Amino acid sequence: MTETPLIGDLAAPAAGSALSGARIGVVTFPGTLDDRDAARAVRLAGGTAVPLWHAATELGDVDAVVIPGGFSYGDYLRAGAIARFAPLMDKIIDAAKSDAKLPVLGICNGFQILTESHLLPGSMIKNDHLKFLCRDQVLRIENNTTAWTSDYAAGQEITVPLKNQDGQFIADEKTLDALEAEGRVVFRYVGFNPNGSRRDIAGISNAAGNVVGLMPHPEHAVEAGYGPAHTGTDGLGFFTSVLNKLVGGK
Amino acid sequence: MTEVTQKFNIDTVEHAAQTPEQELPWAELGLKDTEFEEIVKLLGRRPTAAELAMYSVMWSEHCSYKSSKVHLRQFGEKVTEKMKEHLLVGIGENAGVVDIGDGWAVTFKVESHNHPSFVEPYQGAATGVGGIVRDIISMGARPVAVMDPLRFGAIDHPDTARLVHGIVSGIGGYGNSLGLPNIGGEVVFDSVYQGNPLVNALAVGVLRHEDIRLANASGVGNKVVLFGARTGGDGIGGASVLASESFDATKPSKRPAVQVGDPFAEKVLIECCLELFKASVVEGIQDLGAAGISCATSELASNGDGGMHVELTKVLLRDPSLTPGEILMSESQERMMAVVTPENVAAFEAIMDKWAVEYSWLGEVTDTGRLVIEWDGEKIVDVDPRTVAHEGPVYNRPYNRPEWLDSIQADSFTGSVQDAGRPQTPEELAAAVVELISSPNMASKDWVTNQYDRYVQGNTALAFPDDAGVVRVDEETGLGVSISTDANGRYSYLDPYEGARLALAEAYRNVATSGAKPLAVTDCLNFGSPEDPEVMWQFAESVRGLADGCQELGVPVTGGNVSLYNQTGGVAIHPTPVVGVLGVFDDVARRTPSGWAEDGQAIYLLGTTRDELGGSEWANLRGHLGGKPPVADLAAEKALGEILVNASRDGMIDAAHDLSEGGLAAALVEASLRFNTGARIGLDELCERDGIDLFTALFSESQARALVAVPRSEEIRFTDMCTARGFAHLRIGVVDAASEALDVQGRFSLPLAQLREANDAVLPKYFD
Amino acid sequence: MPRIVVDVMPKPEILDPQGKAIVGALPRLGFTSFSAVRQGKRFELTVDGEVTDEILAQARNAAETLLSNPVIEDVVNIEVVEG
Amino acid sequence: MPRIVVDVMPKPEILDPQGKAIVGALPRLGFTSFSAVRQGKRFELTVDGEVTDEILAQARNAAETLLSNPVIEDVVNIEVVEG
Ligand SMILES: Nc1ncnc2c1ncn2[C@@H]1O[C@H](COP(=O)(O)OP(=O)(O)O)[C@@H](O)[C@H]1O
Ligand SMILES: [Mg+2]
Repeated sequence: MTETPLIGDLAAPAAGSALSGARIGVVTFPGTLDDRDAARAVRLAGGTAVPLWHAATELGDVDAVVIPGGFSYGDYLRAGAIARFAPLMDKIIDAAKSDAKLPVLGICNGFQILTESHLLPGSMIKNDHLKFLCRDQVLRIENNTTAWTSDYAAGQEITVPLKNQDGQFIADEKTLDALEAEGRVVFRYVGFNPNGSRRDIAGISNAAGNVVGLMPHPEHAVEAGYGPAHTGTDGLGFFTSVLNKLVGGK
Repeated sequence: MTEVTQKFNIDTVEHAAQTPEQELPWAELGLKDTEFEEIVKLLGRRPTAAELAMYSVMWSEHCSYKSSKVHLRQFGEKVTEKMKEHLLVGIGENAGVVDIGDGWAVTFKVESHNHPSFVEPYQGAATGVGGIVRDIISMGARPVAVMDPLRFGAIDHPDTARLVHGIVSGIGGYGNSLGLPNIGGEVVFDSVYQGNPLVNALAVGVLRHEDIRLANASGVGNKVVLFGARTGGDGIGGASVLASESFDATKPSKRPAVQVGDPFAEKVLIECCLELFKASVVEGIQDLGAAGISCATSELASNGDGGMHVELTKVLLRDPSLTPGEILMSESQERMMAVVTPENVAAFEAIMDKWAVEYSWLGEVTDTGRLVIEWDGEKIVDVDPRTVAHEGPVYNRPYNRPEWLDSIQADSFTGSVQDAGRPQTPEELAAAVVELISSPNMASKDWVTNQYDRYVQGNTALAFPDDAGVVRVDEETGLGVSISTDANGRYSYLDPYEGARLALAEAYRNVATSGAKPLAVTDCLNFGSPEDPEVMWQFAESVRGLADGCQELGVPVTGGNVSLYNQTGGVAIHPTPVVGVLGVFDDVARRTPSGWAEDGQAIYLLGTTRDELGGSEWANLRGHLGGKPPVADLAAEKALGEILVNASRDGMIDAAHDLSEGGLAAALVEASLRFNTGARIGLDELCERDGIDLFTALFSESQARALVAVPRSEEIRFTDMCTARGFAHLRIGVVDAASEALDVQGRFSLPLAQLREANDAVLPKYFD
Repeated sequence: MPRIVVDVMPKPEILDPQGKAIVGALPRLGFTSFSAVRQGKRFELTVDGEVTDEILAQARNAAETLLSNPVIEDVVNIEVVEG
Repeated sequence: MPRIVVDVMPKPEILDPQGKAIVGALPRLGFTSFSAVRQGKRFELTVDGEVTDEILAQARNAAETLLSNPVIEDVVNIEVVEG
């Protein structure tokens, strides 16, 4: 007989102190909301979270970057549109495109900022039902070779929270075909398409696989009891993936 | 960065003294003749235009509590020393502060934004959230969650969809953008709220003891600063008579009819205030809400050393055509006022600049005992701030018990015309259960709550549809809090004294059901016009009931809000005292969800069931409102609460759900649907023990009851505890995962899929 | 096919957080010539066939009731665009 | 003071969820003459002083980079409005 899982009980943390040397930057813009949560996820995965301020002109000593969710600059114009022009974004864009291929993960608003920055193709528009929607969402990991998904099995289904108003992923047919052909559709919605996204796409990567963006929130499924009921920690793998890669590759 | 200084025909203090005969539009500003005379007496001359603006808005019902004050005193008078044990800040400040241990404290408060939400549902509801969150920040706390008790007219009324869409998306739009999880609330449909929906918003914040900030201006020479959004003409529509300081009404001004919120500005304000607190650069702080700068300056001054000197042309304006009086009254959102020592000015400015928040230094603290406001060096206000902020009029309004109440109370549901053909056969009872859970009030509220972010901040341990919202306060110790808000307007209509105690009982029970120990209370008292003696009686009775109830349960009221004049066309809403109870967990990991999930666990019903259908959901479905509401037995609530909290702490139960509206039938369905796990239930023993029929067992709304799921290994320990405490408990069934049904044995079996479909379909049917 | 364009703007006296966010961002991108920005909505209603007076009246009516919220917005322009 | 108006519309090939919702709502309100609706944005940029060619070029540039996202939107109109 299993008991109701205790919350905050991390009996089997996924990573040891071996990973704490890896430093993952977490960006804060005015209006960012999930920065503390992303930092907690990095910590729980065993890494060291480094706060990054949008106005900084240097990226500093980080091995990877998470652009968390929220409503940067209120998202009044278009989601992510203003944040994309922050000084720090120039540095992130350069580093992501450089030979070093800085791993970058954009979650929700972070994904929107990455498409506005043209690091990832396509764009997000209003959900087809026009409402903000918060739900526990099943995703399929379609590609487990990216910097952020290597700790999952290909085809694995995970449950993480989804919460947004502008989550409908769109791109023209040619781009969509190319994304599929190149294995760059990294996550797909399973069972229910929550926003009308083309081809059930929940997240994608760039060609090199170091830049990944998705609408759902893995950082909200890293602690039993504080994420989706009865699963809870399915999102931790994003963070252990990149940490293992960083430590392994160093 | 100073704005254009416009030259008006300024009504200075000097001018006022010289022109005692000047006609003033005090009646248009809502002042009674006696109130105006009082102002003249206080000042020893006629007020200036700016002073008139300040007094009129600060002495309004909304700001001065002039009709309710004499009753609200009971919350203070009925508090014992023991109840104050955990109170760090009590009634009177922006929000109360409660000690929850380990150096941590929480502050919470509920407020109304009813009328603005009727006029412009989205912005009205949004700015309601914004306002209550600023109250929490101004205590020095980080806001960590919001809740939204809502009431609408009939679900099928043509105007209801407009209000539901606007209000729900406004609350979500603002709260979600602030990064505050929404962890609970209420949605009630009743035609009494048709032209007068209730939009109450609750916020809770956490802080360390040493971080408590108060709204006072002390330290002569300290600087007064206004920061955040610019000041526009918001919320001064009715005061456009002040558009010309010489009071000629020939120049109508264009002032916004509604206020528009900017959640992004408020989110930045939150972070920037928290940085100010951390750096210890503010001495006192006050949010700007109703009455704007009038309220902030007079309250800060009167709570502090008593004097303040302000230059009003320094205020940054969005609309440069505003007059001094209008600037004082403006209710533009997302603004704060702080008191800063001269040494900290630079540090303060650095933090503002980091967050790109605009600010302007308005003046300084003095020891003159006067609030002096100048416009370009000319004195336009010179008042004793206490007379503005705290010593406004107090009314002892007449009240009397409505004559109609006796006949209403005599008309009990059992035996009424509407009770004819009471469901009895298994088929009828099964149909009745389905009818109940697909009624607007008992239907799933997912359509609403799915529009709210419940995950942000990563500390939400329970939220809808559980009995209470639970958030972790401290990651290291696992300290957490639990909150529920409740009210039942029908109960209060039948008996306002009992109704308030019942609202308290339910919120208390919900918090205990989640596993937390109840500690403190906030309330939002929504009523009709205080000028109607019958409404005033309902109000007086409700306050008396709530104050008595708090005393019986040993939980103090720490703050709240009164909303009067909720009526349309002379017809008042049901008295609706929304009560929020806050509880604490030593270890939030022990929180109890409201549904069972483990096959084979025993299901117990705690408490006694009586024939109590007055004001019930079932009677409501049959169009009956009469009789007496259920009895509020607060001693039993307390005993039940202790059992639930102990059982949770010691791991004796894995699920608990309280019984409230809809009785046992609703609770069984909800506990089964929570994790899609069925149960086998037998009710014959219960009917026999309590001397009731099966219908009453299912639909009565007797209080102090809960369902719990007990692991087999814990049954003896659990029942021993109930026995030792002399609390009625009965094993009524077992969790049966394989059945995928709610099976009331020997009577009926309802597949969970059917129940889910019936429960889920209602709101989408009306609102999608 | 002809379209009727309806332009809706926030009332001048009402706070426009969107315009405010944009006016804050423009100088950071080197666009320094704009002292204020307001953001409104533009609707294009397609008409099958000719735009009669009656249809234009419908558009006007729709603009005032559905497309704008008269409490906070003004319909600033309605015009017919061919093609 | 003169303003520069910038109109941005969703690209024709992109399904516009807001336009779709409006086109669904119109007939329910008795407006039956419109076969399609698209919702875009209208920006009004205030210029202190005269609108020079240079300022107009700035506005064009801002419209293409910040005010619209070329993946999903087109700038359909830029014009100067006096007063
Ligand atoms: N407007 C709302 N906002 C957030 N949560 C809500 C709202 N309305 C209802 N809920 C949630 O739905 C659940 C069921 O509500 P209700 O039946 O009123 O609970 P209870 O009877 O336990 O007080 C609770 O978790 C409550 O917090
Ligand atoms: Mg409950």
